[in-house]
Amino acid sequence: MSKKLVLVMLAILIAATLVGCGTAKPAEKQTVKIGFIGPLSGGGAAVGIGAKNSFQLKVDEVLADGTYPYNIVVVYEDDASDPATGVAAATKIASDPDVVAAATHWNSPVGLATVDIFHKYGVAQVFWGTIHRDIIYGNDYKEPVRVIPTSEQSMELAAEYAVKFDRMEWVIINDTTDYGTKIRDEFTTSLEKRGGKVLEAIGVTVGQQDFSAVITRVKELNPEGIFYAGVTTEAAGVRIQSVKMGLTDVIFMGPPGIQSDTFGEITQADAEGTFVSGTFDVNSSEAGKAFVAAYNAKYTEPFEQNGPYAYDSAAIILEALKAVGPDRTKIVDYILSHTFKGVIGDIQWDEYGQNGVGGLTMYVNQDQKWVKFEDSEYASGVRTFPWVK
Amino acid sequence: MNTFFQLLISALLVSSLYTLVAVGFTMYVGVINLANFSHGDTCVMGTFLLMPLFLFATKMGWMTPLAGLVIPALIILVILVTGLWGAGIYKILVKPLLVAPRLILLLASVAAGQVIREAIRVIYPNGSNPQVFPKLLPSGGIELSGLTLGYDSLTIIFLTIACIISLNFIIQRTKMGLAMRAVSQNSDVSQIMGINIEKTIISVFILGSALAGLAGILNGTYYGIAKFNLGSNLGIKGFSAAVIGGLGDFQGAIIGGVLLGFIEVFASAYIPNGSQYQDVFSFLAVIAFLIFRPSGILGEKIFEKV
Amino acid sequence: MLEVNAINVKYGKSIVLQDVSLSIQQGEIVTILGPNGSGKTTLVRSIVGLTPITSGEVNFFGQKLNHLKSHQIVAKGIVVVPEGRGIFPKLSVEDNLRTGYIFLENDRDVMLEKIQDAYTRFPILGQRRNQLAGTLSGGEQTMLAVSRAMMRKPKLLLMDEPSLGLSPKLVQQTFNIIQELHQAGTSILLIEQNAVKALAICDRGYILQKGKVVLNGPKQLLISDERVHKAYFAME
Amino acid sequence: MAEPLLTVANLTMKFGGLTAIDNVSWTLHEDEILGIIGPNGAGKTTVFNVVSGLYTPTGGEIRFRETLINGLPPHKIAKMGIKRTFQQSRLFDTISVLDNVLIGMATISKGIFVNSLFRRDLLSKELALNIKDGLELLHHFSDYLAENLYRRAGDLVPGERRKLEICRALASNPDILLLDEPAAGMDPNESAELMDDILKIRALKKGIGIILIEHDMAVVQKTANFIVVLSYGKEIARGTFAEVSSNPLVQEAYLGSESEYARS
Amino acid sequence: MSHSNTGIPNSNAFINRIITPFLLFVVVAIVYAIVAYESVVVTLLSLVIGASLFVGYSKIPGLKEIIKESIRKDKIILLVTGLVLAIAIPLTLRSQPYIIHILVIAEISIILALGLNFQVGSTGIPNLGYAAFYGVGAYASALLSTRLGISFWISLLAAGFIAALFGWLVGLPTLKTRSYHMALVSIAFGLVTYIMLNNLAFTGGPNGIKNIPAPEIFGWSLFSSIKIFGNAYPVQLNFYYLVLFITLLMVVVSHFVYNSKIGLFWNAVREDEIAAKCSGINASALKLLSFSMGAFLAGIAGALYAHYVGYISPENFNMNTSLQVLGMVIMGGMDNIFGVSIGAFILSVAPEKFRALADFRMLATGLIILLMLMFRPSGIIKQQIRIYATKYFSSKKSSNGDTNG
Repeated sequence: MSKKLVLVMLAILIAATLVGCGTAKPAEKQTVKIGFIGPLSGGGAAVGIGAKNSFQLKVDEVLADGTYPYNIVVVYEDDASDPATGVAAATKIASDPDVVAAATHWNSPVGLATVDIFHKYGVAQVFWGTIHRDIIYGNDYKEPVRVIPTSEQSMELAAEYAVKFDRMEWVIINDTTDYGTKIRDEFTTSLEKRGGKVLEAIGVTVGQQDFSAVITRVKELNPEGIFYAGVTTEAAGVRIQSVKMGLTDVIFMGPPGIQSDTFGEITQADAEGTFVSGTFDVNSSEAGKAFVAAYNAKYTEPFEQNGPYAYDSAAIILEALKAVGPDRTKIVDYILSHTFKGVIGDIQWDEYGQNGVGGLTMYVNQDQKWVKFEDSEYASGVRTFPWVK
Repeated sequence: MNTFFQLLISALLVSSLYTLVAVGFTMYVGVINLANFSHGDTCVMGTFLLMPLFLFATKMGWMTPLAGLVIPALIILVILVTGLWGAGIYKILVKPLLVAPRLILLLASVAAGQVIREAIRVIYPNGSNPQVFPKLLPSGGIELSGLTLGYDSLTIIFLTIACIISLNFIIQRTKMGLAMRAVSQNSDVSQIMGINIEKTIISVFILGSALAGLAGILNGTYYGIAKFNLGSNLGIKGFSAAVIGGLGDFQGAIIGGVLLGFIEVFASAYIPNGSQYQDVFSFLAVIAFLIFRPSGILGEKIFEKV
Repeated sequence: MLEVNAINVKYGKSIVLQDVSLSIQQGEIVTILGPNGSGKTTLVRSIVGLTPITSGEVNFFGQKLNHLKSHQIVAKGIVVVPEGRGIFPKLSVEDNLRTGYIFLENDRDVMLEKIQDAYTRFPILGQRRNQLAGTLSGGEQTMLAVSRAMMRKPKLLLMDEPSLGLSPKLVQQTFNIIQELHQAGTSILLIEQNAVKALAICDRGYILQKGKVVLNGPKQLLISDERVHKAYFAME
Repeated sequence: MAEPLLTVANLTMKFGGLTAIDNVSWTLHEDEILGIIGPNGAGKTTVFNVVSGLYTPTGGEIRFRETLINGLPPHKIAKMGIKRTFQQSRLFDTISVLDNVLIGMATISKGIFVNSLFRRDLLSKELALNIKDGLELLHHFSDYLAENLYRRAGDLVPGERRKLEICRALASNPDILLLDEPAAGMDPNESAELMDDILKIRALKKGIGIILIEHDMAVVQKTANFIVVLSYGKEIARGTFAEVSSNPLVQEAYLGSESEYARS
Repeated sequence: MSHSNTGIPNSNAFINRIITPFLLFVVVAIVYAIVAYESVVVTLLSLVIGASLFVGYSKIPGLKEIIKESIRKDKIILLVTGLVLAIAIPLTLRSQPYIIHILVIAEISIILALGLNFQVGSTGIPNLGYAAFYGVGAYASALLSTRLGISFWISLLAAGFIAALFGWLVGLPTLKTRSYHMALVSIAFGLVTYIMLNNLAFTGGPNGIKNIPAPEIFGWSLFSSIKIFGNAYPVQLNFYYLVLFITLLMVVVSHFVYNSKIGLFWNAVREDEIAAKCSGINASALKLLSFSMGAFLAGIAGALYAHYVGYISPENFNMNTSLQVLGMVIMGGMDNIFGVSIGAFILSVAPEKFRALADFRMLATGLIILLMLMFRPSGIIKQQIRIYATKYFSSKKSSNGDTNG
């Protein structure tokens, strides 16, 4: 019997050595890895793929002339908008000693779950897509910074416009996701700060199709404005059904989550004159226009709202790497202590690592397209809002 | 009063869609005692089949002169395809597993649903995003003392009622319907009476899936939006409706669908903060039914056979 | 007309029928007697293809039935009154009668005529034509089952324990019907537990025990056989 | 005479409009075998279902010794010592012969859960005892079963299935055994063996009362001390086999009219 | 023990001697290659080799018996080496915390799957909302430790018991229902729980709960890494060993329960509830026990997950999770503890290995489950007949000489 035990152990040893031989990887000095995580599958894949392409675009541009001192390999991982998958992806990237920094996530729950992991490994984590406040402000980590503006900033703008149009009584319809509830709370705060009033906030679920009960309630409340806190699919449903049920004389506004051309395509004529307090308008700068041109020349998928932020995230990481070399700690410090020039403007961090500028823009829907309000025919007086009686 | 009628119409619309799904569910349970959890995804398949066909027809320029002809033709085509899909599901998946324990078949249908759902997402361009469903029906509507009755809503309700009536006709009056009813009660005796049981089961699958396809199209038409993952919810709701009505009972499924639609719409309208708990209400209703009247509204109390 | 040649039937690992052979000539009433669980019902099921046969052959007018589906077999003119009457409880009486005809032939006038015949024969069925069959009494259900079987002129009628669970009066009635059918020229294979009744009207009989034919012959032979007597008339 | 084991008084069971058992009364004493006969559909199995607690009777009472057991859940009735077999044998098909018998001994002692984790020695002692008893029981009825302990019950032939079912019911040493048509599907040899088995049960388990539903008159004749004849849920006769079989009502109900056979 | 080899015939002696080491070698090599190598080619190749070996195992006549026999003989050696490997191998993966992370998740999945196996496999209750129990456990533990500052060890147990209580409550209404109805009730409960987790304020709503503290052992947090011989080992390794310990404990508990009368009676209820009742089994109580036991394991798994990752949100416990765990149970083989563990391992490693498939991942998982159901519905390892040790028969058979009990 002891003989058998020896045999077994021997077998394992052979197995382990055979397999173990391959694990040693010769490290190549010139090559440095950077990471990208986003929803490449599942419901959020379109945004994730747009961001991924934008990220790759910047990397390619930087490497194009061959003067960049390092060979760059981008490791793309999928979080599938799912925290558990995201944690695995983050562990994979952050624990890889060759990875020096990463650009991450669209969904806040995923971001909340991974921020600790990147901190544990001291890897710089540049957020191109999550809006939850706590990701940046809920900890004292140096690693995470965020390029995309917070929802607070965005809702301040929305509230400003509400006052501007003299619409003070609002109803919020929010979806019950982290995004919807966050936007709901922040719009409420911003509006009330300016003397406005939220009559009621009504929750709906993602995937819900019939909103007649909600709209009936809204009609009873008789508000001056409806703010939809959520994303495109349900927002479009709410808009279509509220018009159908005769709710035409109120202003309709939403957060960046509905700033997709799909909104106009789905709601068609009903979209006219609705507002979105949206993200950066890429076409407002030369750099932005160049980005759009370069992107469209290379990819067919749209870059969605988050493309420019992912593009700038790549710029930040590559600049830091070039400046201080492949050292995680130095990169973290460098990123946090510098200002970067991106397509969205000059990126400056506050003390927590939140970008202060982000090119927040108010858009109005004109002929099923989101048009910067200042440039629209509504602002110039050519058209009048359909909700003005 | 006005809002009440508005809600009533919404409830009828939601009920229509649930009923169409529930009828298929209940028919499967009736003939081969299978709860087909991929049924909801078959609906979405209908939705996603119509969209490219519509685009194609528009591109070919058939729409402008002949919209009134082309659209019904497309709908019928889609319904046929989903119907055939149903037959395929039976042949490939269900039939080989009929000998296995029912749990296995149930799980297989769940897995099949996932495969359909994911396949739609992956194959359809930009499939993860919400898709614009083409306007098949004229917009506008009838104004009745401040109450708007959209043409599309009316058409959907009308179509559903028409479907239910014709299905009822098929089941109650035709030879095939007689065969279906007979098979659902006693498949052995049915065979002895000369019924081709295989053919009957396949026609049930074709009918059920065709209705699901129609439900998918109507769903898209009414809401104007299509998303790949709507099926799981539709399927569960359809199944719930079928259970409330009494599984295996055709008329029960109609009552169940209507009841579930009304519960959803009215509970979320009249219970404060109800909208975000909409699904909770319907599921609690289902659980209550299962506990207090497990055989459904129309099902009879069955003494356990020993 | 019907010939069953040495068929074997297995359920899983257990043998239900073993080398069973029997035959029926035109115009005969043949009975198969056997206790509960002796394989009688399985025999009926294998003849009409509901239970697959492991080996052996079933021929009907010289045609092999083995690999045909049930509905194809019955289309050849075998009509079955299944065990427990096998009516469809949630179909109306009239729909039940329809099922007897409509899947084999498609002549509306003939069907209506046949339904009318059934109502003439059993007026009670006519009165209850729109009632669900499940609400009928046991005797009425038997009437319905027999009428349904007669919806199409059967070449061979297989009756699986038609007297099961009926009151003596109804049993008598049922056997009268069987005799009537026989006199009208129908060949009948009668499977029964009620040996007295069955032997009274049959021409020949088979005794089935534990899946095997242990005895067969004309009725007098069976009646006088000691074993039959012991098994079925032990009460005396 | 000793107190009765089981007393059924004015038992009635209605399903909706249908009366399956109509005001039936009888008693069962120790060491007695009671036969219940009657044509199919007479309500015999329903009697078992009511006695074993699967149905709650709609009228009358059932007493086990002194205790009223109407409407008690089946597992409680089984635990009190009333075990049954089924007309269509209901074994636990995917588990082994031995396990079927062990389940028949169904006793969950208090604290089994804790014991199964921490006092496994206690359980293994109990198991050893159970297996020993089970084996003995199987050997009494069928050497085949005793030698194929690990065969799936679903793979057994019908005769062995029935024996296993009897063993399962007997495993817990019940006071009353309800046998539902044990001879169904048996040839005369097997029925003869069964009769021996039934008599063996009586010899083996002192004081056990057996109720037997049976179609095979030979079995009834040989084993039952007392017979109750049911027809349409009503009792139409009772007495010894000789008494019952000469009763014209019974012959009418059971065999059809005798005169006819004579006539042909 | 020393003369246990005496009975083996000479001709088979050699094969018998090498078969266990050989098997172990193959299995370890394949598993190691699949888990530790980040290459689709290696993964697929190993899978193909593994699958063909498996087919060979079930198709080649006689082989099955030989292998089964030798596994049975060398059970203790296999267990010991298995344990040694489970402890030793992660040490070689020092530089790949990601793989250790996958292994931790795999361990948690094993606990989860074992719990569901009690319900679906042993008792035959179709539960399609199992993630609810997992979620309740995770939230219970997370809330207890973040809001009340209760230590991990207590909250871990509390999570198990709270989930068990929840399972018992869910079990009550399902007692009266059967098959499809039961499936629907479980779906409904799963979804209602998910919605409630999402909408209630005290669970943190859709944002979930963050900063869940790591377990501490004598004041030492598992979030700090160990240094051995100057080499820092990743923190995942701490969890690996903690979860390994608890998983093994749960496997042993499951094994004991399965092999006690409880397991046997569960089977009886699954096979034929009425016959079980008439045998004196309180079917309702046993079903409730099955619900609670299953939920208990789910609760433990949930607590482990919460404290390992440090953050939970309702998304972790949706319908998809339920289906995934169900897939593990089916794939492994219902009512077979070893099989279910294998199933859990495979289905928690596979999605990570299929990362390369990106968008097709969910499709692939669905297809795998579907194909598995169609071609091998009994799972990788079939439900086994309970074999009792010979010592229980000692009083009966003494002629064969196996009196070593």
